[in-house]
Amino acid sequence: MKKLETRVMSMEKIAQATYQCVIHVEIDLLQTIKPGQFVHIKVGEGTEHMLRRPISICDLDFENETMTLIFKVFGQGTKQLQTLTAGDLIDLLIPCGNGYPIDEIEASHVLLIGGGIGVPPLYYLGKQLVQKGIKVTSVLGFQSASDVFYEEAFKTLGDVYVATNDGSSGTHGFVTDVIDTADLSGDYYFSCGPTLMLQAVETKLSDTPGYLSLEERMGCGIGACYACVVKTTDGASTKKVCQDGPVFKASEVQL
Amino acid sequence: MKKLETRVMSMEKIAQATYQCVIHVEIDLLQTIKPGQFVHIKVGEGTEHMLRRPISICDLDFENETMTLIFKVFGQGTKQLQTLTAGDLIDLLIPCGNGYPIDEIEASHVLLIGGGIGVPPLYYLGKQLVQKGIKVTSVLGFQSASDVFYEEAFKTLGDVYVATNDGSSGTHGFVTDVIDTADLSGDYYFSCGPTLMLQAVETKLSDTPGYLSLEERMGCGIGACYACVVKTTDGASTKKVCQDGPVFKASEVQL
Amino acid sequence: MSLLKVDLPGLALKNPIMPASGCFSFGKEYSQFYDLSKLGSIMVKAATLHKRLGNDTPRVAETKSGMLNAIGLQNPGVETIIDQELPFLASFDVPVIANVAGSTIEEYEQVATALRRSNIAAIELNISCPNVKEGGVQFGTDPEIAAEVTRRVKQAANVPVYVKLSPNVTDIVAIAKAVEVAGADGLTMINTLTGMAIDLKKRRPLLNNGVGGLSGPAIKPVAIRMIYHVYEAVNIPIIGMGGIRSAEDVLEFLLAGASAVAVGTANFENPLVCSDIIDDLPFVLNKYGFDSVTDAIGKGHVDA
Amino acid sequence: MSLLKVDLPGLALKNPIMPASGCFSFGKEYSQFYDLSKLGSIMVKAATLHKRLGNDTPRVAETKSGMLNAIGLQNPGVETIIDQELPFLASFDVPVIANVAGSTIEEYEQVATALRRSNIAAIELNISCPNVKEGGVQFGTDPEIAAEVTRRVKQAANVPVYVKLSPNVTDIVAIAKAVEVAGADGLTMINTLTGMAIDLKKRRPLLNNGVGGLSGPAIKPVAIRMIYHVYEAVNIPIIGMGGIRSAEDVLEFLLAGASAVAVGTANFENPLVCSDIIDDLPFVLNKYGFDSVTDAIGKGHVDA
Ligand SMILES: Cc1cc2nc3c(=O)[nH]c(=O)nc-3n(C[C@H](O)[C@H](O)[C@H](O)COP(=O)(O)OP(=O)(O)OC[C@H]3O[C@@H](n4cnc5c(N)ncnc54)[C@H](O)[C@@H]3O)c2cc1C
Ligand SMILES: Cc1cc2nc3c(=O)[nH]c(=O)nc-3n(C[C@H](O)[C@H](O)[C@H](O)COP(=O)(O)OP(=O)(O)OC[C@H]3O[C@@H](n4cnc5c(N)ncnc54)[C@H](O)[C@@H]3O)c2cc1C
Ligand SMILES: Cc1cc2nc3c(=O)[nH]c(=O)nc-3n(C[C@H](O)[C@H](O)[C@H](O)COP(=O)(O)O)c2cc1C
Ligand SMILES: Cc1cc2nc3c(=O)[nH]c(=O)nc-3n(C[C@H](O)[C@H](O)[C@H](O)COP(=O)(O)O)c2cc1C
Ligand code: FES
Ligand code: FES
Repeated sequence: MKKLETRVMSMEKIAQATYQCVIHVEIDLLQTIKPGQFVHIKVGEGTEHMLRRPISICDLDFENETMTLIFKVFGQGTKQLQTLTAGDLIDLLIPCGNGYPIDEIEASHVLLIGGGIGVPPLYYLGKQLVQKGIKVTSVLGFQSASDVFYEEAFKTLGDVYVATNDGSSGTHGFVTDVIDTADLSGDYYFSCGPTLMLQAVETKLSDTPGYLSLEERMGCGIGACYACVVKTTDGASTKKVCQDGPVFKASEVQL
Repeated sequence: MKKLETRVMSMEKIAQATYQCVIHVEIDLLQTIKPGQFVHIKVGEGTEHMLRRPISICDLDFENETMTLIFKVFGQGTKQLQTLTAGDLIDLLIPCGNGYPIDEIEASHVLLIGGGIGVPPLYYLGKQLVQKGIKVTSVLGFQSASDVFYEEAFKTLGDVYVATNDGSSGTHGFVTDVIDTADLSGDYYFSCGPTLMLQAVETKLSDTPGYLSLEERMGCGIGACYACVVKTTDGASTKKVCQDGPVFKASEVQL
Repeated sequence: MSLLKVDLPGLALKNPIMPASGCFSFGKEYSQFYDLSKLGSIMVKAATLHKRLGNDTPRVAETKSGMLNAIGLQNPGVETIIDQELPFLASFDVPVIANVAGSTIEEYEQVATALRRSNIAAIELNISCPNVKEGGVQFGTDPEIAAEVTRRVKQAANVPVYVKLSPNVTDIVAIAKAVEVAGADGLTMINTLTGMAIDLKKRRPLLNNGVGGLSGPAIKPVAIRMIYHVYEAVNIPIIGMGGIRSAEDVLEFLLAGASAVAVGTANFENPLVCSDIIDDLPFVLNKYGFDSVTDAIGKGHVDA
Repeated sequence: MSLLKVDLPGLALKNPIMPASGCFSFGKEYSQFYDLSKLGSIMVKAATLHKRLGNDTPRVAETKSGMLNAIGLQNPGVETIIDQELPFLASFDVPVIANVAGSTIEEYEQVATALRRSNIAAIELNISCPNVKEGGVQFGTDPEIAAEVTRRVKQAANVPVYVKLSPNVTDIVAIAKAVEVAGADGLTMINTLTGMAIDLKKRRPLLNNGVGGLSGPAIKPVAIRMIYHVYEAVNIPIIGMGGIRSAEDVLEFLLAGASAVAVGTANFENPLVCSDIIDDLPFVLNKYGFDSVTDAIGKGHVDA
């Protein structure tokens, strides 16, 4: 991991309050990044925001030496990040966390299950899986049609099912409703999204081995402050989301 | 006085760490401004800097509807102001303070005595005096040749004497040395600069009626917080630099 | 907007927003920016018995997301305030809260007595000003002395008395309870935290007075914590303050247990801040699902 | 650079910069960013007798120019720390300061005793952690109890003991003097201010623990004030902390009376901050006319 000051190449609105930010990253560094890892971003230059913001890595482009992030404007930090434009400097810790263990699994068909801002990290993961010859089916959940993004991008990887809470696009309901109605299954699943969604997914797919990407409020982002812990299944110890995660085996942690 | 969000037209370095900033101000407002008044500027958008920065109005351009400020990068606030460029928004309280009482004085020859960042407010004052047919002689003090600015501009108003502490430009020494060596005198003097300089000027020109523009650390900038007081000569009461000043009759206040 | 109304002892507030004492003088300067009748109330600058010139300058310093001040209670004395400052405010439809300060218990009493002939709606008893050497702060750090001042001022005053608490104490709940028992009609909190900045060039404290009071967004978490705990311990209303600069901040104070709030330092950043907050507050209440200001008070407590 | 050297009890520091306890774990993570041998010292995370899992999450919240934390002393227990964490640090040329915490005086003693078999250079006695319900903070707010813990830990320890003071007190000078008399070799100050933030959507305190410790630039003026006053009252050295993020900040602490400083929250903003400050400090000392770190200590006092 390193602290990197680099340039924003573009900032584009791709859905309601949702922005795609492309950032220049040199090839040597890009090559060390695994799907599921995140960057920890400094907001502004002064002291107002002392904590960085964790954002998942959504895609890498080795040819153009760029990295893509997708984030939703949620509070003051993401609001300020959104004002960055091409040419502006951005200060990152990169790469953070462990990522999905794609080299360790044996699978022929994998389900990607993402909710809202949990969708972005699944995209680069899906690309890598497809490259390994693994079939990918994506289930993407959003609040509403205006929140949907990257549906077309995921279609280049395999089948895509969209669910919206209000039914304005795709299936009316949650990602778990899609799994039911479309009767989806795979050898493995990878999921990222709000805790309630992850719990529902874990319950629904309790027979399938899976990996979850968790969110927790962070301090350091590198494993030094113990802010971002999650209890292990036995309750006897904790793991750090920023360092041991954000990706965990579903059976490993308490949600 | 009003709170104004307006646009920066240009930001230009004119001497060592010294910047000239031209700002759009509508004609109606420009017409209410008197020489010696200042603006109180918000630094950045967030909470890091809760106090505004007072900067004197250096010049007005009625035709182009602009106001010119000149400031030195001193600490964090002015450092950040300096990063503004054409098109950026700037948030001002305008106009603040009382200004020089040019309509109340009877004079045929006036000395303008400025030191460092005390020079800017004297420029628009000088222009106004000249317009009233009053002869103006300017004495401008700086640290060093690299700090000198607006020497040519003041020459359009009348005679100009420059003093530098290290002798790298003009007279070697202080503005008071120039007054001695050039044997300058006038019916009135107007002075703005560091307190030590003002004291020396007041002592040297004790027989000439004069007006001083003072600096004090400010909170509100509008007379409501009592941060910026200066004692009256009798020591029995105080005046507020932001509201009763920044310009005071030399005999009125204790330096 | 009736959803903003709050009724407190002596104060029928049309909304819960008021400028904090010392940050708004006696209102005249801010009346250039908006109609003061818009405000819920106005907490005017501290009054002592006699005129005070205050501390030498510098009196303020900026700190990160905050500021230090050591004005030193400069004011023209209570009689002059009544005769020359308060009449201006009488022309607005807004209840005035007078801030009473002193170096001795007697002085507090005398100021409160003098104010009987004014048209103020309430007294804010400032037992917590950290910038006056002779007295002031001790009154706010000892529960018994705080109670005694409260009792005496209650007797002298003809309007409700709100006691302003100092945050520079180990146990603010003990002080709050003591002044409640002594008859306080309400509490205002918090005053400034004692702080200092050092001038690296001059090699001495930046403020001439040495220490000063820290205010602004930097101290908001301390204010919220103290209000939260005091709310659970007393039955009198709290007017909250410390770092407020937005309607969201106001809601946070209401949830912590404040019934109304005061805005201090943020007036310097934005002279229109109180007016802006009053405009925004209905929308923010609505956004977070509250029907009214009173509906939100204390709702951040886990058992609320 | 010999101009940065400072000698303190048990600590021959090559420079006065060290990470603050709890913000640097046991160093491993930050060793990815720079060579830890560069540091003056390292204050490692709090150790209790047995393993602790700490509080439930959320454990941190951002505030203006600061943050709140309620980690709750999560640590693997002193024995595991000695066996599994400290050996890594032994490979660097840097003295280690262990942070000792506990819920009872006995626990403090036991942790200090256990540490006799480690190679630490000093103990930081954490009587001021605000995030543990059973104990912790009371030890830091009563001068007599603070003195008693200090005495007992001094007896148990085989290295110098620095007592970490809580800022959440009415009179920090009284506590400082009490622990000095009880045998403290030095002081470290300040720990965090107790604060709270409320989640407007969830209508409850944002941190699961309710209150948390406020740190970062927001609290610097409070730290400077307390160090300034304590420096005038005691004869043992002070390691200062609270909001430091630049070499200028360090100089301000030195002028206030600190002999060395620790950097906490700023490590999260910039993991290289300690290294950057060490690089900058000689230039800043020079800019303000100081020959060395020791030349600057206490020089902000008006009579210095
Ligand atoms: C490993 C990880 C990966 C993430 N990836 C993405 C992503 O790809 N796209 C995206 O839009 N969002 C992502 N998030 C969530 C994102 O970090 C938060 O939405 C963001 O930090 C909110 O910051 P703010 O300043 O807008 O909100 P504020 O509420 O102003 O933030 C205040 C503080 O709370 C923290 N915080 C608030 N919400 C969250 C949250 N949900 N998770 C963690 N910290 C939070 C902030 O980091 C900050 O410290 C990720 C979170 C984690 C932990
Ligand atoms: C009426 C008036 C007119 C002024 N006009 C000019 C001008 O035309 N050009 C110019 O370059 N400077 C001018 N100054 C000085 C200018 O305001 C300060 O240099 C500036 O505020 C420093 O801010 P900073 O953030 O860079 O410094 P910092 O030291 O970071 O500022 C910290 C705080 O101290 C205050 N402060 C620091 N130095 C001064 C000072 N000398 N006077 C008042 N407050 C100070 C700041 O306003 C701020 O609140 C004027 C000051 C006053 C009072
Ligand atoms: C410049 C200044 C002057 C103040 N004067 C007084 C005062 O006279 N009486 C008083 O009770 N509080 C005084 N205060 C404290 C404020 O009323 C308020 O309690 C404190 O600043 C916290 O609120 P804030 O963070 O919104 O400023 C003063 C504060 C400032 C900044
Ligand atoms: C996340 C976090 C964890 C902390 N843990 C400890 C701790 O275990 N022991 C301790 O004595 N202080 C602890 N502190 C307090 C710091 O050591 C320091 O005293 C305080 O944060 C002020 O310094 P700062 O403003 O530079 O952060 C912790 C602070 C933070 C932010
Ligand atoms: S954020 Fe610090 S340990 Fe994870
Ligand atoms: S700055 Fe507030 S009265 Fe002058």
